[in-house]
Amino acid sequence: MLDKNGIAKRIAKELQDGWYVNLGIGIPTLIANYIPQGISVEFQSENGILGMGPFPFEGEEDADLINAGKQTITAMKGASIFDSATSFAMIRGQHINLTVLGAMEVADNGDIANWKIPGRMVKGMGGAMDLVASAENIIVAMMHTNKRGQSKLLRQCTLPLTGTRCVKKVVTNLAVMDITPNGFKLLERAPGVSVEDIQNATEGRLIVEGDIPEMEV
Amino acid sequence: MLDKNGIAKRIAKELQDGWYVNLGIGIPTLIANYIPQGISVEFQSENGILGMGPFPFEGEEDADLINAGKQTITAMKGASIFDSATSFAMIRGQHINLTVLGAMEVADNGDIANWKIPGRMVKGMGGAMDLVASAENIIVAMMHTNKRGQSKLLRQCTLPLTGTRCVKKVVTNLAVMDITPNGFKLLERAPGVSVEDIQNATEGRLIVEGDIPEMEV
Amino acid sequence: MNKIVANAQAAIEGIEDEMTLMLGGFGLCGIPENCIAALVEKNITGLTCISNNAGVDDFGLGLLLQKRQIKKMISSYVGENDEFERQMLSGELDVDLIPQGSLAARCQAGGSGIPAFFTPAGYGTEVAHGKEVRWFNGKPHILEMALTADFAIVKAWKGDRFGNLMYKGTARNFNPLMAMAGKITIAEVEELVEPGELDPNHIHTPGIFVQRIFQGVDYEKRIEQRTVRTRS
Amino acid sequence: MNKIVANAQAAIEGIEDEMTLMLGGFGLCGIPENCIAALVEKNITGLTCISNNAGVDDFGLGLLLQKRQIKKMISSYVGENDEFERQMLSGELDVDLIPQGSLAARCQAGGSGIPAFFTPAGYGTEVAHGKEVRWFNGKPHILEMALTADFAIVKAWKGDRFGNLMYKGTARNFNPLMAMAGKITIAEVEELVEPGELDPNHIHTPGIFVQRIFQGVDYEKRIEQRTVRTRS
Repeated sequence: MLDKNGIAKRIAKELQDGWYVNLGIGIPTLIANYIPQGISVEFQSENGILGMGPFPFEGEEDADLINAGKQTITAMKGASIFDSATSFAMIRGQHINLTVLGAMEVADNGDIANWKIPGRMVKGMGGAMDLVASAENIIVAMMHTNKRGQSKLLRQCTLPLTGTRCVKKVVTNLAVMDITPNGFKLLERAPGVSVEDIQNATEGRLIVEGDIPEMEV
Repeated sequence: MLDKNGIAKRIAKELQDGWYVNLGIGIPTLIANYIPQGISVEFQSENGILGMGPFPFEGEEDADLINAGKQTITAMKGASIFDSATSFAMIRGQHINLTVLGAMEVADNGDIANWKIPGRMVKGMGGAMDLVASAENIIVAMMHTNKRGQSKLLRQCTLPLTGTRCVKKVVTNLAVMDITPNGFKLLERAPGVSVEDIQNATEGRLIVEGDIPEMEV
Repeated sequence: MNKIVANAQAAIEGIEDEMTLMLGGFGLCGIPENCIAALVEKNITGLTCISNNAGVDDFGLGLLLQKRQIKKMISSYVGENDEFERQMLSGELDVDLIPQGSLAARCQAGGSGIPAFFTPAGYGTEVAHGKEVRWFNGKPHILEMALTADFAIVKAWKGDRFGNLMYKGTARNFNPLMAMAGKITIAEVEELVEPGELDPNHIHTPGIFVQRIFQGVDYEKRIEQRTVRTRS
Repeated sequence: MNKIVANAQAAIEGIEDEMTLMLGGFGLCGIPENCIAALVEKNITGLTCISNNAGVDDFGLGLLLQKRQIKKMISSYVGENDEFERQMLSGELDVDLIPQGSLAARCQAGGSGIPAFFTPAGYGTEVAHGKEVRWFNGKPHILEMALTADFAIVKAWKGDRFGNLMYKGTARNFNPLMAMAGKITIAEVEELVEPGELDPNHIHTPGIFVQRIFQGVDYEKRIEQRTVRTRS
């Protein structure tokens, strides 16, 4: 089974040289720590920066340089700054190669719910709806089950949707799956996790074809 | 009767301090030469500059600094440069206080035709359609009649329209007129021009109420 | 052409109860601190505020919330503060949540004379309720309407008396878009400079979009999430 | 991240007959001279060119027209050259004239994932033929569709290997908008600089919109209307 860093590490292997990547808050943010050797990617933050760098050294924080999580950041060489309309032009116009975000629920048709729990305080969707409605390549990074042990990979989302038929791949603590017309197609098992474990933790349709390799992280 | 410079001079008297003004090609361009004392206005050119200044001194022409007429220009202190989408955001968003353009025909309901003569080579509307569709304050500067002596102030335009019900005021070599729901309302006569002269040269409805003063230029 | 006013008090002249305001900023980054303080001081109420976020309890728009001056928030992400949550859950505060990219585009459209446009964001979600759906290029889109405001209040780094503005870093965010969309736009800047000091090629907001400008004082520029790395 | 290609010949690799191109520039100001020369040299034909203007007889897009490489022009103002006029009147050349502001907005929309928007420009004229009309705020508007292109070719002043671009003066015009709207965007620049030399706050086109970049040579930068005043 993977921990959060393991999930991030596995997703980092999907990165390709020259890609522009938008990482959501939570597990996705950790991916920046695991960029494969020899690969150069640029991170976009939807408040308006491309070429986001690591956190600043202590004492070098700049209130005028933050990411979409409102964290102080730095700008890499070759970074650019722009207004929020231009930022979402990049997103909506499909100029971003990969979007990784967390989710509360993912359905086996690619629907995603990650912004609202009825009856609880609703903080808003931020840029998530723009991201999922537009991105051609969306990976969801999340735990396979919620805190009550219930599957987050469903036949149909129960929470209000963030977007429809948009998720392409899901990487959890248990597995890597593609979303296909017939449901979650199991690609890899996490170390020490059996196909049966994954089947038990997946409520949506899970397609298991042939031998499922254990992932290399 | 006014010449082209006289028309420009008369329209310049409409300028108010702090206004942003877009001047079309031809007579409107001349207005920049007659800005009243004590008044400060900024000229916008729709290719992407605000704060357009006079032509450069010989030898100081910059191929990267032109106006919408493709003429070399200068930039005033406080000028700004922007892309064409932002430029037309200013126009469409009604941030420009006054637009002055030439016309082939104006109808007494404010319709304007100034871009196309069927059967002749059509050069295109450039920014004219955006300007007339959006501007709240449009003055047409033109001769009252065409080269064949026919009125250019009509009951209805005969040429393909550039925009509908948009012109607010017309200044010609003969007269100043507002466009009202009932037609051209005569406000001023050009020096030495009688009301009858204007009536004879106007095919559209002309409203003459009370004494019509001779304009001061 | 001189748009300079003395201070925030003079700048907000004419803002009245029940008006709609746009306020620039993302989180606490690039917010018009001086004008917010002046609005609190003048106790203008019943405001509809269009702003990506709603501040924190004791800073930014949170200050207006504390004094219940806001009737409605139009935002993409809120609730970083307890008072907001209390007012929202009790129904005192009306909240319209819209996708961040749609918010940005709707402000830009409002300033650009584009009354409506189609976007894929929100299709199939509750954001799409009551909105026209149309397919383009094999994909569903919804029709979103432009936003404008009685007053837009933005914060910039440098500005001149023509109203030309330059922003610094990600403090730019929504500011240039909202500057376009105010019937009257107020800009507070960290530094007022002479016309000509800002390179025309580097001006982010051309002065035509700004009606009033002043040099703000005592900027706190509070950091919401101070994240650092240690030198190794 | 290195998007540098050797020259215009390498940059236009993949442009084929019958493709749709966007070409930046206004008149002869800010046009991609090197790439136009390479397209002439390679004799690619049947092109649909989206460009505000069509050059003059012996410069700019006029060079492609001379060799009859263009099948269709989508522009706002054309006919500064005789060959264009001849081909248009004889029906050899298809010409779609659209308002300049709509052209700019349609390119920007194409690059921004906005498939269509309403604008007042052209209502009641032949530009509106066949287009949906809808009233907003008591005013009629028409629905305009986004434009995209197989390749967008832009000219900038400075650029770096990430594809970041800065334009100079009014040579900016349509270039940043078209840069957004190309499936592949080629930028030719007067000067290639090292990443970091361009201030992130002053970059006009973020590199994400650009796929190929090279330093052009022998820029003529011809002036179409040389107007001067005399020193008195």
